[in-house]
Amino acid sequence: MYSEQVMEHFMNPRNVGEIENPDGIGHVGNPVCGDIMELYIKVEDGTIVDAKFKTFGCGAAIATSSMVTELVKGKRVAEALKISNRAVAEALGGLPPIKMHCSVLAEEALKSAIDDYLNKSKRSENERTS
Amino acid sequence: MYSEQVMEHFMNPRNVGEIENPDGIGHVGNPVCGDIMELYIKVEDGTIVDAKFKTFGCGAAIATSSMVTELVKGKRVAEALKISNRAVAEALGGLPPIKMHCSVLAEEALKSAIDDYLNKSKRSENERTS
Amino acid sequence: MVAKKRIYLDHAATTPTDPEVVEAMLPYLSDVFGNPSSIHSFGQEAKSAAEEARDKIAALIGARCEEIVFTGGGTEADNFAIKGTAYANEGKGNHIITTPIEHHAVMETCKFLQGRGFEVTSLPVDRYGLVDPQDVKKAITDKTILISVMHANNEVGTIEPIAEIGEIAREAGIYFHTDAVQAVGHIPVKVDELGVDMLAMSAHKLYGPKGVGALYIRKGTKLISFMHGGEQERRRRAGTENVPAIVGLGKASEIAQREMDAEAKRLISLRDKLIEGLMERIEHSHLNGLPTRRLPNNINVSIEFVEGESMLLNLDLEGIAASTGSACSSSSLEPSYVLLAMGLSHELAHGSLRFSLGRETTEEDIARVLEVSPRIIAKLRAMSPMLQSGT
Amino acid sequence: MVAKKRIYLDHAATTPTDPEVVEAMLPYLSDVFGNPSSIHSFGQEAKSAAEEARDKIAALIGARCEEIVFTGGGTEADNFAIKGTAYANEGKGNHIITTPIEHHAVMETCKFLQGRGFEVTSLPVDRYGLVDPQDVKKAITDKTILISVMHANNEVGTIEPIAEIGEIAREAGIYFHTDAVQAVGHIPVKVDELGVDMLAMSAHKLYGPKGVGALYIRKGTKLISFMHGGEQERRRRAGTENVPAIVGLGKASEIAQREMDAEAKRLISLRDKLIEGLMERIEHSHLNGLPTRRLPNNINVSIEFVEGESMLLNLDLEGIAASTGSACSSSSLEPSYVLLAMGLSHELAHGSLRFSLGRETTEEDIARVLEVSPRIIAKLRAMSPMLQSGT
Ligand SMILES: Cc1ncc(COP(=O)(O)O)c(C=O)c1O
Ligand SMILES: Cc1ncc(COP(=O)(O)O)c(C=O)c1O
Repeated sequence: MYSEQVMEHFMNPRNVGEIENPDGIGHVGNPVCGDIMELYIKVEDGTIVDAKFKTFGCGAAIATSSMVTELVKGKRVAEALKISNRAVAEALGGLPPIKMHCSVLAEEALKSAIDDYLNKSKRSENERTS
Repeated sequence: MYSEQVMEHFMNPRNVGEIENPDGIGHVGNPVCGDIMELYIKVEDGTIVDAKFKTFGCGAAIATSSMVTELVKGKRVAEALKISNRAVAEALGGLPPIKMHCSVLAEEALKSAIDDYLNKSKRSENERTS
Repeated sequence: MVAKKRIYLDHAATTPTDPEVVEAMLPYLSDVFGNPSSIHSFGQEAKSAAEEARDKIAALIGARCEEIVFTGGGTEADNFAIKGTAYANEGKGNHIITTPIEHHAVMETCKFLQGRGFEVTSLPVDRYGLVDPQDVKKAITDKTILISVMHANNEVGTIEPIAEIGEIAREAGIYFHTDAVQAVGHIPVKVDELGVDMLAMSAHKLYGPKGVGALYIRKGTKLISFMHGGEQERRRRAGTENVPAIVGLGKASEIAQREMDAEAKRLISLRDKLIEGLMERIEHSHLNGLPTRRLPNNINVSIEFVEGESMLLNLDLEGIAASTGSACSSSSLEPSYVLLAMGLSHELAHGSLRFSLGRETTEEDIARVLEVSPRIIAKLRAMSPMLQSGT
Repeated sequence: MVAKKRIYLDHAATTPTDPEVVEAMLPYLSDVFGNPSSIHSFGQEAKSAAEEARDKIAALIGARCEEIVFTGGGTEADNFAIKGTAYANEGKGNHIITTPIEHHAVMETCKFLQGRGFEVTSLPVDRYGLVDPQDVKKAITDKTILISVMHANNEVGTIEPIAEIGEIAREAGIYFHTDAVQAVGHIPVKVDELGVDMLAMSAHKLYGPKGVGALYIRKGTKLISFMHGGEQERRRRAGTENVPAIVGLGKASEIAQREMDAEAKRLISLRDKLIEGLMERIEHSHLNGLPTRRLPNNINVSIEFVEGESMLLNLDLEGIAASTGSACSSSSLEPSYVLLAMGLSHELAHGSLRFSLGRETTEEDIARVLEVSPRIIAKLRAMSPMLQSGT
């Protein structure tokens, strides 16, 4: 059903866990659809220096979470925003059609974490300038 | 499908053929239903001394023809009239339900031959008495 | 009884499963027995096997694998195609065009729909059982939603002008289904050349197992499920996949593709020998169906003055298995509706005999039929009231 | 990967075909391959074999052999029963009573009819998945023509009060169908004790082959054919009989009748060990379905904070095959509608795990599941955002 890469990331997920005092948190999904992802990022000088996740979901949900955290680490925030769900799926050697929504969820989790980071930094900028 | 007795009579039918100058002929069935029987009887002093048949039809049609000619030989005409289709079927060890109509046909062929004989003898009686 | 070699000449009724096919099926009964819907390895192994089989079947008929849906046999494939398109296209119309020589699976399905608001036109056929494509064209109305014409007739072997009808259907924008149960694996059948939207096949007619068939459904064809339930076969046919049988159908398709041409040539030669031999040796006998545009393995003759079942039984006692009309109809009392539709008299319909040859059939088998048949027929004719002495 | 003994605990999805059954089937693939409708010896031999099988199946469920109709599986038997009675009794009414925990084969068939003029009442079930016979009684209207309640649920194993519902149906003079696909061969099923008019079964759930099932139809029940075509099965089900599979179903029934009692006892002991072990070893785990009035081989638990598929995949990598909800629904994204109907939250439905034991299951297998599962669950819980650290 799943590619080797999916299974590898599923069995040995990278970056599991939470980041203390993260710069951004993304929280997407809900128990109704059966997938919940939490994605944490640490940003320094506009570069994502660390990313971690916690996921409740199927094999593809876990593998895409793992892959997306790998893909963003070391990327500039602006670049990271361009990571599409297809890119995540492709990096995993493809996903069964019925599981493509997991890659969408991973993309959304990332976007949501970055949004959170951008909002926070805007706020602190505002605080500083005011 | 058929009992051993049916197969035996089918393979070795008794009394096949015609009787020259028969005392009665029965002709029943038609090509539409797929069975045609001709039954010939020879009667002496009210006793059926010979019976022969010709049949176009399935295995059961041939076997019941053969059996009915066997059953009537040596019987008084009045007795022969009492031979039912069930008796023919039973004498053959039974027939598949779908083939019971063949035994009916055999009974009808016999009745028809006896009718023919009775009509003829009435006529000749009439001729004699008139 | 003396042990004779039994000669099976009823391949149109069913074929023995090829030993290679049995071999291919066995692992899927006991070892790789998983349910293809299961995500664990037992299930996924079974699933791959079924998908591999699907590829082989698609290759045989020139289809794409997503266009093949497995069924429980030819009858189900026909029911699915006809009821499925009828119900899905009710909005467009309620008229179905078919023929009077279809297998029961098509005919009874159409009758069922006829009782439920659909109108069915049954086209004429000529004395060879041939449908005229122009008759199809003329029968089309603005309510027509489906044309169903069989590829090759199971009783008389006549091959219908499917490609011509396909063109007419395509022009008119009407779905076209063909029951190719007797054709697939025996003569070349390519869905695009034929221009069909749906095509039914059954494994046990091509040395595959019983209880499995397939419906080819051209991409884009609008039809609803016949078997409702689980989401198997991309939601088109519910029910746990019969993996061993599907694998068997795949293997049978592969073998057929490999051997069809040579085998057809061999069978045509045997077929024509048997036809000529019977015509020569038996007076008052007639070939039914087209002489050449017929299935390579089909011989159907009518023997005057004798009835079919009594010939069959005698042949059976000689170890020769044949048929009179369709195997299905031989338990009924009606003579073959196919032969009647072709204009034969009831007598000739009742006196029909079908020999259908197969892979195991040899020259010796044909010789034996030619030796035995005249004797049997003479014996039965001697009993027949329809033949006046001396005829 | 290291070769481990693979442990199959998904017998509710499908069972391996018993070697004795395979043995019984083999001769009917290649040697006795005739079409039972043929009158020659090849056909008649096949026919006797099928009739012998019919006797065995009838014996298993306490029916008369004429009341058994072979089908292509459980799904077809359900479609046949429901559509067949619906269409045949339209004159009387258009109301069908069923439950929200039926297998797709029943549920989707009812939905199809709902779209075609029938009304369907779906009864409530309690948190164990039990139907209350009084609810059936209350749902009956003067338009009710059919009640369909499954015998034992395929996901949670709960055994329904069929005999009680049968009495209510009989009193009301309404046909009663039960999908006994998961029950037959596993627990005693006798049609007269249950008071059912129709009962569906499927061979591959009782160590028989895939692609064959049967519908019990009580004498006198008014229903029309589902599969239209030839005159097989006394004109009730068209299509060439799948003789090898039918013989397999017969043999499987014979074995089940012989071994059911002892096997059920053995499985109940293993089942309860596994349930207790899981409850003990895994915090925040819950048994789904009735604790005792459940199938001898069914264990269904919900594990909080983790999702089913990820547990399945991990178990599979350890060589253990299980399921989360019905095998059919595991390819969809919806959580089990059965568990939702029982009132479980989406989270618990997504976190369900079914182990279904079988003849090959040993004490060691259970021990291994109990050893492996807590480890897997702990690993997944460590990843779960639903479990706050320290919970
Ligand atoms: C032309 C044709 N269509 C359909 C069928 C039905 O196929 P099956 O017996 O596999 O259901 C047959 C054979 O019985 C056939 O010859
Ligand atoms: C309760 C129930 N009904 C019906 C079916 C359908 O049976 P089959 O897969 O043989 O069509 C199944 C199994 O899939 C089942 O568990």
